[in-house]
Amino acid sequence: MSSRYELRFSGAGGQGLITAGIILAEAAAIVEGQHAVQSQSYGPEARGGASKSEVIISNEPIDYPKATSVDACLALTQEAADKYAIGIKPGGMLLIDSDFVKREPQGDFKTVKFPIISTAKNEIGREIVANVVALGAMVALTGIVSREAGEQAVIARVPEAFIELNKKAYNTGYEKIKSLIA
Amino acid sequence: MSSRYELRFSGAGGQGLITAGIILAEAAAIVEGQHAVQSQSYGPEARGGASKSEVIISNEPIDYPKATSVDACLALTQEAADKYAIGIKPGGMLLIDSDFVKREPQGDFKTVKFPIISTAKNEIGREIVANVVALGAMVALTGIVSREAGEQAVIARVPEAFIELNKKAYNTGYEKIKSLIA
Amino acid sequence: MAFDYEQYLRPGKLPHIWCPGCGHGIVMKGLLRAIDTCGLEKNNTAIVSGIGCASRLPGYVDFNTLHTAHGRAAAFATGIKMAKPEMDVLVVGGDGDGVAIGGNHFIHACRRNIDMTYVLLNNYIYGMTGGQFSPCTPTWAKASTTPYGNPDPIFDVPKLAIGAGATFVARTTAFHATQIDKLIAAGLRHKGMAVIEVLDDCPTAYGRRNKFRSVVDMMKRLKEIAVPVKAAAHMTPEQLEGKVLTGILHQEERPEYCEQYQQVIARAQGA
Amino acid sequence: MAFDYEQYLRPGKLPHIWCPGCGHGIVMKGLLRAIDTCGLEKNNTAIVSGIGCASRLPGYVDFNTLHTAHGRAAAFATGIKMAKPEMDVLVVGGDGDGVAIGGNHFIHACRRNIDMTYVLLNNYIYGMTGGQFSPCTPTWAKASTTPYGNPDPIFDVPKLAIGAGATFVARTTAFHATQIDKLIAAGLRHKGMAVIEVLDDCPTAYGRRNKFRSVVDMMKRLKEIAVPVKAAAHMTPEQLEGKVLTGILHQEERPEYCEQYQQVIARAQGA
Amino acid sequence: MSSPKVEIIENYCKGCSICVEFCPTNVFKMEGFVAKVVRPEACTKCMLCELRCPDFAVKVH
Amino acid sequence: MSSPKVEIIENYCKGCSICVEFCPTNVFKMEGFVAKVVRPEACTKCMLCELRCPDFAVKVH
Amino acid sequence: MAKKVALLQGNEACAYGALYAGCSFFGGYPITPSTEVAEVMSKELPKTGGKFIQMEDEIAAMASILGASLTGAKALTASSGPGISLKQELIGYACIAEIPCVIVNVMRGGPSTGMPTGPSQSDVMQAKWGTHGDHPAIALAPASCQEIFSETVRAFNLAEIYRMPVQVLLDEINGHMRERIEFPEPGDLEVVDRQQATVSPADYKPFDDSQGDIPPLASFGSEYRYHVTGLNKAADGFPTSKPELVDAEQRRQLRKIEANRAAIEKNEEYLIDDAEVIVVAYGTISRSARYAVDVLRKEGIKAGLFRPITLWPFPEQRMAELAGQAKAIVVPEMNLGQLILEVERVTRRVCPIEGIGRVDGEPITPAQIVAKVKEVL
Amino acid sequence: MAKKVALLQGNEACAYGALYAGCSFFGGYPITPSTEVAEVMSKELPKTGGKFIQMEDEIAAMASILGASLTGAKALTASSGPGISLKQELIGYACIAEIPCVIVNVMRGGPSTGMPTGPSQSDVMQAKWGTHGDHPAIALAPASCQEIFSETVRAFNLAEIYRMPVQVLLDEINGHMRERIEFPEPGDLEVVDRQQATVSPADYKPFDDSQGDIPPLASFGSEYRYHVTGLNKAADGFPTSKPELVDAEQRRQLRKIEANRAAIEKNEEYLIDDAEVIVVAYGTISRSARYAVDVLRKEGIKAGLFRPITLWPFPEQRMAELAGQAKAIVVPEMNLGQLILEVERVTRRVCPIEGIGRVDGEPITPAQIVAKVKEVL
Ligand SMILES: Cc1ncc(C[n+]2csc(CCOP(=O)(O)OP(=O)(O)O)c2C)c(N)n1
Ligand SMILES: Cc1ncc(C[n+]2csc(CCOP(=O)(O)OP(=O)(O)O)c2C)c(N)n1
Ligand code: SF4
Ligand code: SF4
Ligand code: SF4
Ligand code: SF4
Ligand code: SF4
Ligand code: SF4
Ligand SMILES: [Mg+2]
Ligand SMILES: [Mg+2]
Repeated sequence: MSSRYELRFSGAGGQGLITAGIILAEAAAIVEGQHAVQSQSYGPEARGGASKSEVIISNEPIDYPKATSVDACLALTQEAADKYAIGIKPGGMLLIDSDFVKREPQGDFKTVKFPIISTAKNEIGREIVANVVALGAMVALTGIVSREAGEQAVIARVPEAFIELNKKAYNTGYEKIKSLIA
Repeated sequence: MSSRYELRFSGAGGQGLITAGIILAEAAAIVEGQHAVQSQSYGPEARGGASKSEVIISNEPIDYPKATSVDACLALTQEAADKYAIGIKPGGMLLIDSDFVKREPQGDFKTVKFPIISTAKNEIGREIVANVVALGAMVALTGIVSREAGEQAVIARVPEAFIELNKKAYNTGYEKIKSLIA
Repeated sequence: MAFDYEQYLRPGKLPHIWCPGCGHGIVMKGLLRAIDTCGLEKNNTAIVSGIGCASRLPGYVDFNTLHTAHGRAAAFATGIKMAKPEMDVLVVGGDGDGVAIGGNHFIHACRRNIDMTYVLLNNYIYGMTGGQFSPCTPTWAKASTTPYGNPDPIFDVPKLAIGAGATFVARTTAFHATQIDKLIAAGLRHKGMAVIEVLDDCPTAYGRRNKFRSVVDMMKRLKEIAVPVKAAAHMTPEQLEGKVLTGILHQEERPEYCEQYQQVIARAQGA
Repeated sequence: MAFDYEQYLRPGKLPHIWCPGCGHGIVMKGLLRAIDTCGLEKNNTAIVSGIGCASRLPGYVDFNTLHTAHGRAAAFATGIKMAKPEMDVLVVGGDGDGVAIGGNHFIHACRRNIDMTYVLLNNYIYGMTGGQFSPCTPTWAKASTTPYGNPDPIFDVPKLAIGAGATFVARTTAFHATQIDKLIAAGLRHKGMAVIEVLDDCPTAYGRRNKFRSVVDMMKRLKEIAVPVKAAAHMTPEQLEGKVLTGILHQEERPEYCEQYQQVIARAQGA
Repeated sequence: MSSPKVEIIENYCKGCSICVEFCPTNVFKMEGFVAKVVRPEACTKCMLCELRCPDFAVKVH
Repeated sequence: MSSPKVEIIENYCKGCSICVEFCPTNVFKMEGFVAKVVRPEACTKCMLCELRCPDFAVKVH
Repeated sequence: MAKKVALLQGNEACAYGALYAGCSFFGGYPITPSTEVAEVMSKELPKTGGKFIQMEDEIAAMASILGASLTGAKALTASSGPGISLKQELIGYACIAEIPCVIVNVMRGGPSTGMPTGPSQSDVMQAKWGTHGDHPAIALAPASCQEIFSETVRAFNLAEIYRMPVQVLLDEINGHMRERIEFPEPGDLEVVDRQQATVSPADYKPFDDSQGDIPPLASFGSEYRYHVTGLNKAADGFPTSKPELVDAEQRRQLRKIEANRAAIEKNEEYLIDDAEVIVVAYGTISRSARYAVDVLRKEGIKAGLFRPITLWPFPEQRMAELAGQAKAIVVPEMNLGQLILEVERVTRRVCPIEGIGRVDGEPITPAQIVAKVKEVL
Repeated sequence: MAKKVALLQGNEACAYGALYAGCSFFGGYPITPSTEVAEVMSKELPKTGGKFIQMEDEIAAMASILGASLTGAKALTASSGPGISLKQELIGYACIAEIPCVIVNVMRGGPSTGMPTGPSQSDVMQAKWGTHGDHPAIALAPASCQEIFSETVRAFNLAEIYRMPVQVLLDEINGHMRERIEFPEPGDLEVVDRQQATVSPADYKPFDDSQGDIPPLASFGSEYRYHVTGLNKAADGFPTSKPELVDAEQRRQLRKIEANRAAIEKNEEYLIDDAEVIVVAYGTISRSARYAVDVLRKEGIKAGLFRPITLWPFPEQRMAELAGQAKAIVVPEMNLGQLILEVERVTRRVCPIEGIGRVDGEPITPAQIVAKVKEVL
């Protein structure tokens, strides 16, 4: 079968995880010419609650567009971790925001902890780019797209004025994780 | 099979033929306790044009509620005669208003001519009761309900103030035909 | 001197289906005279209706004519006008069609101030279906579904149109035949949503049930109740009791909808 | 001194689903205070809504509550009121629900003058579906379906209600919290159709797109544009430019619909 | 001005009587189900009959 | 009149700042995502915060 | 005979049936050929304090009867094709919110305005599939005026028992034709009233399925207070999108029908035992079919009539059995082939199945059916 | 690669497909999960002088596109269950008046408001039977974003060719998911424009079937003037109730589909040749099915996928053929059994047919299909 690789970004509504998923899918599909599908689930209510965005990347056309067994998962909140870490495949990876996910999900996967939100706030200066920090981190963790492809996709998405900010966020996330897992 | 007997009242919209059909059906079904179905067709347009009302009378429940081969037909206008005399069964009867139906339909049936409208106008004094004159005439012609049953049904239908007028119309129609066919 | 209606009528369609004395024929004639006055071109004119006796009007007249579903005429017409703003678009229809089932499309067309002329033939009854009461049937009048008299208050159609934002609102009656074409012509010339209510009569489904002895009696009533706006200014509330105002009841200038949309296009094209 | 909202709230339903700063919560509180003021009984009160953020209100409050389909609240409510006239019936809902898709039911409820209180939460946007423009979105404002600005003129809801025949029409804003309950209470006491428009804010789907920096900014705007009717009487048209009138805008006495129908019943029973 | 010619197209006329009743100079009369021109000479050419006939049945020249 | 008690139910508060901005005597302050009572003694019991909080999160006793 | 008799139109019989069943609310909007139902209701209801309201359109009419039904009233509306199409969204609402009501559709030619005064049976599939989403459907197709009366009563019973909308399908012919009706005395026909809640108001949940698939529906304005929504909801009536709750609710709603087919389905069989050709017909056209069967039998042809009175749920088991015995099946319908699709499906077409479609505004005649039967044999 | 690529949501791809097809008018009313179609159209249409209008409700939206289409515009609307139910009357109008237009239904859970953000395929039967009266239906169910683009183009082509409304059925999943799209260049995909009238304006009849079943439709505002009605009508567009004319018209309308099945039907077959179990799936769920087929094949089970892209007309002949070869058929649908009924009918159930229904707001997973296939074998 194909090289199907499944990623999940989870957290709370409004944390920009859908955008993170889209950028990753664009990096894969547009920059790198792979196949990619991005999808999301709405919580039970229109607003609030746990939210997730999934990206499937493959060298072949992708059939089932939702995750079946997740290769790598990001969780920014406890609720998201509780709800969405289930589904990580044996040997998969989980990246959690160490400030917000205190009860670490247990399972046959590798968990990487890193204070994503506070990094965005304190090192980049804008909490709003936490999703891009997370994106950089996930790219570093998984290597599913190249660092450059990810950066290019970030640049293509954000308004001119915010390019530098976002590049910094992306690269910070990327490097922090690289050094963590090195 | 049953004693199914089919009558058709035809003319122009507004001539009260539906009412005539209803009264006949009531005479059969309510006064005499036979089975009866009355139905009507609307012309192509909501108003105007040829109109017909059909009554099926039987001693048994009636299946098909429309005429299949008409035992007796009334036509007050040329258009109605042209359109609806077709369908009279061999040996059936056709009653036409001799003032209005100049081209007599041809067929294997007996045609009775009688100036119904002018009788209503001139002998009863109100053209509006032509339908009741016609009803009396059809009862006399067919004998499908008794003279009394028909009269009773007429009385039951019309407002108090018009009972005498309508009785007169009914009986005039009845007697004229009786003497005609005697 | 006789007006040549034939030039605008589809050949072979007369006599029309309307009953003897039905006011709709009178309004149709006024409409054609107004179209003639304003010099509308046949090819460039669309006349849209819903369902009802009044809505049969488009079938007789030689334009682009569209007989839609009950109540939806204004919405179809909006599609035509938006897609081809250079066309002249008229809507005709009954009271039931226009302000019962069609009420929402009617008020939104008024709100948008889209350049259409809506001629509402108000015979205060559902004629086509045999005389059920409409939102314009007088309170306590008889209709086939109000055997004990109609408990419903009526819509004052011009008031509703004004409340919804129409920028030209006028009223007359079928008796006032010379006013019909004048008001419709004024509506056609007005840029924006023009509503012209014409009170007319349905002798068949309304008149008989409500003890009018004849069409002529009904016409006389129309004559009596009509008060021109100007005359009304000098009348007391008592004198105006039971009367309806006729003439142009409201007119204002507001941006027209298709023109507003031209601005959207200009913005989208970076102008 | 704190008002005891809990007595009217269904247990365990808070926090509600509305976004931070959404005006609907403020209006809900006013509604409950008004119900309390008027002494409505829970069992005897029905609160009906359509679909939209505003229409989620009934789910929180402990009455007979009915969350219907988009736009249809007034029609469902009419059925309830006619079937059981002794009940107190309220309708709540958004601008889209009330005067876009629900416009026809809205105007006909006004026409009938049926004894209901309609609280219209006008945040001038379709909040629930993510910010498409509504018939109340200001012209040239931004919405998700007007990327170049909104070409549509707006409904003036009170004017529409008056045009349609409502006998009590009032307006206030979410900023004027103390007025909300007073006006709703006045509407509840009024016999007939009462419409109370409350301008409130949708920071999520309207505010951001239209460059409001915060909920507070939006609230400040509400404060600024509101002019009480009495004050307006002394203001020039220039001064009134961009303002909205608040308070009771219209009140009149007309027979109430269910009472009219009681007469039908009396006639039918030969009284 | 030539003397007016008032005409009724009989198979359009539905006999509503409007022309008959509202002609100021009583030019028409009902005969059976249709209106007839009975006093053409009285016509003042006010045109009201033509305007008000719902059935395109009156023509005044 | 007892001295006013102003209370915020934190898990109802959604942090809209309305109470903070419109309290005439600046009783509240935002802390993170929720409002906090910081100057209860300044409260004049005008009740506006309670009336305007969209989330049933302020109580003034 | 002691019973009151009258010559009534089918539409009138329908209205009187509704009154017999205890209907106290009618919300409508006029449309040919259904209007007589409204006209009778407008006259009769206020006599006993019931309510008749003519709404601004068919959507409002549907909404009004649902509102009324929630107060405990048995509620009726009547319309025809265009109006029924407009009601579709709220028919779905009645399904999901489980609000009893009866909808009469006097079918005319369609689509759209079609032939307002022409008879038709072309809304049969719409009666099952007209609204979006999965939902239960009950639709009855009586044939005679007497049966229109009694099936309207049954429609109310089914609506109240299964807490859902029930459609009565008439057509321009049997809606408008007049037949002798014997008015049943009170008690002659079963009249089922709404099941009352027995739990305490505090414990009441409007969709509590713990006691069975059809929870009792309390009335607005009683001491029971609850919430109703058109969203998927939990037992307490409040919205949910919890997969397991949504799934349970959706399946329960279809089960209301599936598990009770025996109680709901009704059909008539005429000369079926030894029939080689089975004519499957319903409503008005079943009368042509019965006539045709008599004619055929006279000629020695073993024809029989299978007449579903309940079109939905379709009596599929019995139909399948009958197909097993028949050499051919003929399905005359005043449409271009609707119920025949269901006949084909449930019978696996074990024998030839031929339709007779007619959409020209005229009824299918006995002669047409006779001819077709001879053709298939 | 020279082609423009983008990551687009299915709804966005649908809008761009419409634009590619030459759509110049959109009339809509917002509803989740379809709104992105409107949003893209509101942005893109005015750039080229096209018109976007948000109407007061879905009925008006449908009316507006029909009005626009009569002026010659290719016209689109998009909605979801509740809105589609509201449009039913005018969908019938489009059928009878033979006005081309495209209606996108991004399906969500139903009935009624149901689950606005939950995916569903439960409007499949409604797409055929939702409006009253006999009428033709075309409904397409693309699976991927690229196919949504191209099938939307095809929907416009079919609408213009057959002069009728065409529905495109998406669902919350493929409407909202994002995939890589290659934008076809002009000419890459066939775009069919409306057939122009060739007779002189005086001779033009809008429903003149003398040259074939699909008469050319002239535009309002050209030199052709004509009449359109929702009543049954004669060739000249004026109402008629002459039985023979009505009959001819009604049958012609269905014939437009029946006689052109080959040109309209489209389906995909995957590993079908030697398949013992055939999974019949469409839209989003066909992707689960394809995945499942791969898994099953890996395990040595001979599974294949039959994917109707045209749901209506249903590719019944091919389906029947395939049933002949299969040991079993599995039909997974995000509903409680809709298209399966058609599969049952057309195959005569010559082999066991099992459905997988899911209505809890979650998609049917490949694992569910795998399990079911193993169960039926
Ligand atoms: C959706 C729908 N509902 C109802 C009808 C039935 N219907 C046809 S015309 C009409 C009323 C016509 O009244 P009005 O619009 O006042 O016109 P009039 O006949 O009085 O001129 C009605 C209710 C219909 N055709 N379609
Ligand atoms: C028939 C139908 N059409 C459209 C929708 C989608 N819809 C849900 S809420 C809504 C608009 C809500 O706006 P508004 O009524 O102003 O309430 P708000 O959310 O702003 O409070 C729409 C269009 C629907 N649910 N049903
Ligand atoms: S029924 Fe009334 S409205 Fe219709 S044509 Fe006759 S008179 Fe005119
Ligand atoms: S989207 Fe707008 S209206 Fe809806 S809850 Fe949020 S702020 Fe309120
Ligand atoms: S007004 Fe016209 S239709 Fe009426 S009587 Fe005179 S000529 Fe005839
Ligand atoms: S033109 Fe005037 S005067 Fe002459 S016939 Fe007509 S109504 Fe009479
Ligand atoms: S009651 Fe008034 S003064 Fe006290 S905290 Fe609230 S807003 Fe401030
Ligand atoms: S107003 Fe209420 S929700 Fe807003 S910040 Fe204050 S306490 Fe929190
Ligand atoms: Mg009318
Ligand atoms: Mg809103």
